[in-house]
Amino acid sequence: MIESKERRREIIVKRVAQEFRDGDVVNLGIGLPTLVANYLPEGIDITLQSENGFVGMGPAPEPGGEDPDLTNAGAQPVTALDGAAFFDSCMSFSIIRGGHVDATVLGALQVDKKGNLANWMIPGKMVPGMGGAMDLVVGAKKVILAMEHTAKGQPKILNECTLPLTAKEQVNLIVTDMGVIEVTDRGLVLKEIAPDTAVDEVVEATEAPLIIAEDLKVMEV
Amino acid sequence: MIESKERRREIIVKRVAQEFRDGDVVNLGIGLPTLVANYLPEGIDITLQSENGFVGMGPAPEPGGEDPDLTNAGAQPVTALDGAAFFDSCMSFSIIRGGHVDATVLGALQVDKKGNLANWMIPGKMVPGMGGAMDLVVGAKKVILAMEHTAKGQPKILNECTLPLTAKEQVNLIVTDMGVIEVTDRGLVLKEIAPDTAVDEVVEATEAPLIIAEDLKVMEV
Amino acid sequence: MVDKIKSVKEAIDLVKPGMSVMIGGFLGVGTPEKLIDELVEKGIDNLTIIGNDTAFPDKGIGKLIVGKRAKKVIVSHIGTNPETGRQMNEGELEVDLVPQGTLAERIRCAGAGLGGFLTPTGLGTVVEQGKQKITVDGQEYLLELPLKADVALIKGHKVDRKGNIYYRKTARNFNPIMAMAADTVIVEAEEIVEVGGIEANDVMTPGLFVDIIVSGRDEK
Amino acid sequence: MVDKIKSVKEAIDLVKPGMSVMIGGFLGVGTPEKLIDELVEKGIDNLTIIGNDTAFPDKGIGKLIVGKRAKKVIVSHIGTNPETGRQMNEGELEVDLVPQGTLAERIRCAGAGLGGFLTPTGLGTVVEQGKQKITVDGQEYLLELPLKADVALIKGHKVDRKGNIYYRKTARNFNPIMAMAADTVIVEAEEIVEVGGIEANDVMTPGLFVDIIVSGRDEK
Repeated sequence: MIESKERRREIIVKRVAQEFRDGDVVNLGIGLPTLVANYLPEGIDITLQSENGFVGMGPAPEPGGEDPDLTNAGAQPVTALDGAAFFDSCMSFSIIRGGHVDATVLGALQVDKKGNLANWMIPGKMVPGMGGAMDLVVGAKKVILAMEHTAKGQPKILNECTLPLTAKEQVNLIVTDMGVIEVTDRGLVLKEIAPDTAVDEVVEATEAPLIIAEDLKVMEV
Repeated sequence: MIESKERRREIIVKRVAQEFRDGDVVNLGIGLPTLVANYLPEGIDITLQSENGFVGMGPAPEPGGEDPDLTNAGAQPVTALDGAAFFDSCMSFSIIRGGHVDATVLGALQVDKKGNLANWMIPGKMVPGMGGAMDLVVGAKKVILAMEHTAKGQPKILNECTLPLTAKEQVNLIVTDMGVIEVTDRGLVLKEIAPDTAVDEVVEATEAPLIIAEDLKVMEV
Repeated sequence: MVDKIKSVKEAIDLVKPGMSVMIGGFLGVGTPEKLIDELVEKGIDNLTIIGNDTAFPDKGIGKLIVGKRAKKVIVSHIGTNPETGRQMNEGELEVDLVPQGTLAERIRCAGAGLGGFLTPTGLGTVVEQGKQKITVDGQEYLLELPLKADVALIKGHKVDRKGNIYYRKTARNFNPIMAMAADTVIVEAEEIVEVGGIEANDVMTPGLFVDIIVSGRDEK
Repeated sequence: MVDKIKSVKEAIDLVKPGMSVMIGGFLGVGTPEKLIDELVEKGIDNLTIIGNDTAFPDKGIGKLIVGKRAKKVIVSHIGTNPETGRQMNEGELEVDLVPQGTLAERIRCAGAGLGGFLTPTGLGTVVEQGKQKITVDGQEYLLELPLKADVALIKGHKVDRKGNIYYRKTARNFNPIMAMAADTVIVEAEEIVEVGGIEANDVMTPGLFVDIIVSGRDEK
């Protein structure tokens, strides 16, 4: 288990960034997933889709260069790269729901052994709405969760989600600060483990049963 | 009954042209309906929708001014007026099917007392396909038939269509060289009669029963 | 040619208490602020508001929430406006949360004259409550229904006098589909241009959808 | 950056006998003629062709019909090409006639990841044969299903190296929706431009849909 919160977050985003192939169209959720774009391996060029209506999203503009008509899905000013394309919300979600997004990276409140995901509400406490998350998780070819392994010491990878679901059986890969877990028909498979982390620690921090891959690797982060 | 075929056709298109209000969006079928645009009353400006993908269709270009990328739905060169807008086939039929076309004018092989229309095929003889006709007849706010009253002396306004239908109970108005017939819940109502034509002649040339309007007028053509 | 240009006041006179109103924008980007300000000021209430979100308390649809003009909102997200959550929890406001893609598609569906569509989004979640499930080729779908409104308030970058609209960057979002799905469509134009001022090939919303054009400029 | 530009021959090498192929165009307007010529010449047959119509014997999809490359066509209209009718009557060609709006919507439906949609078009006609009817709020509809293809052959006016497409006038028609609905999308460009050669705001088909770009110019 890695102590530094900063390093734990870095492990997650660095590892997620290794999942893409050159040319992939990727939608990154607000927060931790957004940082993935900063850690792409050499030679890997991905196109970022932003569900408010464009592909080819670039970084935040220089101060003073903000355009009120050009924001990301969190209403923060961004830029558009050469070759970008703007469109309306219906086309945006045709892209998402039609399977034209290669991967989406999101956070999670809970995920379970079947790949069920809960990340949009806590009844009685927080009901922000699902926004585009339900569409993204169902529509993207690959659903990658970028999340800390536990919350306040409690497991987030459960036998069965207790919070209202975002989508049923759609998660493909869970990348945490402790390892990389693939959702398979057999259950959750621990494929990689974080540096300086023991398998027992991961199993302990996970409520769902973990199948340990025979060729378990150490995350290259 | 008017003898001259030319005059009969003129009566039809002149009368149809009186059906529009200023600003109407209208789709005119290929053939006789196309001519309606030449007879619009003073002060009535309509916008022509062409189902291959634009509104604001203008007349044929001067010889030599043809643009291969600018045709009507019959692949004939046309022009685009100021304020025209081009779009794809899906938007074109969203306009048609979404009720955004005020009126469509089409020809008919047969129409019956319920407003059923047959105009797209004769089994074993002619199967061109329905093109956009089924969508237009269901989607347009008002469906106007522009047709000669009979074909080779045989009635085309029937008790019940015998040819495969284009659409069920969608026709609103039938304009012929003998009169103007409205399709109502009570049946077909002869509202206007062509000049120099007797009511008996119209009834004779019509298989479906006709209700003669109490205030029957002579067509102003 | 029919004159579609009116003042903001004349346009908002068409909105009556209790109506359903679609409002373009995404977290306030691409929202017709002048039309909203007039709605708030005039005190038209009991509205059902359809939009992507309730923006922020001082921006876009958020101002209508803070001004208590809505009895119900149909949106995908309310997290950026704490007042929406408060009114919901107090029972003052009905909130119908719809997945963003389904929301966009339902609006288009109404505009395109369809009776509904099948989507896997929402299967196995609370979204499926009360909805018909239809199986095609062994795959289950939710039947989602069209969503229309009495009035749509949208924002365009350039609008010509026929109502042809050109949007700019991410301010486009829900505006083009809302233009198709309401009985009365009012567009607030950043710039009103003469007919021909937008290339026919570049028109994003054909003017036939638009009933009223108002200027979004300060000098009225 | 992935290089999407190939020769016409390399592109058509991806089309195999028996495949389903969508082809853009409306009576030949906006159809990629070079790609079609190569298909005819190479002798790829047993194709299922999806398009608006079968154009004319010497133009667009018509050339594939005359060249006997199709075992089936899914179109809205065959009246302008007598050879299509002849092959149909002789039992050489299967013809599936679909209302034009339904055809367009079915293609979009596949591209947008929907499982189907409800339409009143075709009710009470032969079009309803074999289809599920669904009643919503007392109104009956036909359930129409998505239509996709192995390959789409489309035509663009300007295409940049990322595959972003700009169409021109009525040559747009079915091209943008077909770009969304096939496993492999090949665009024939009247002009290939550098990235940035089409304004991001004016892109009509985002490049993410496009796999291969070929030049439609004579100098290859």
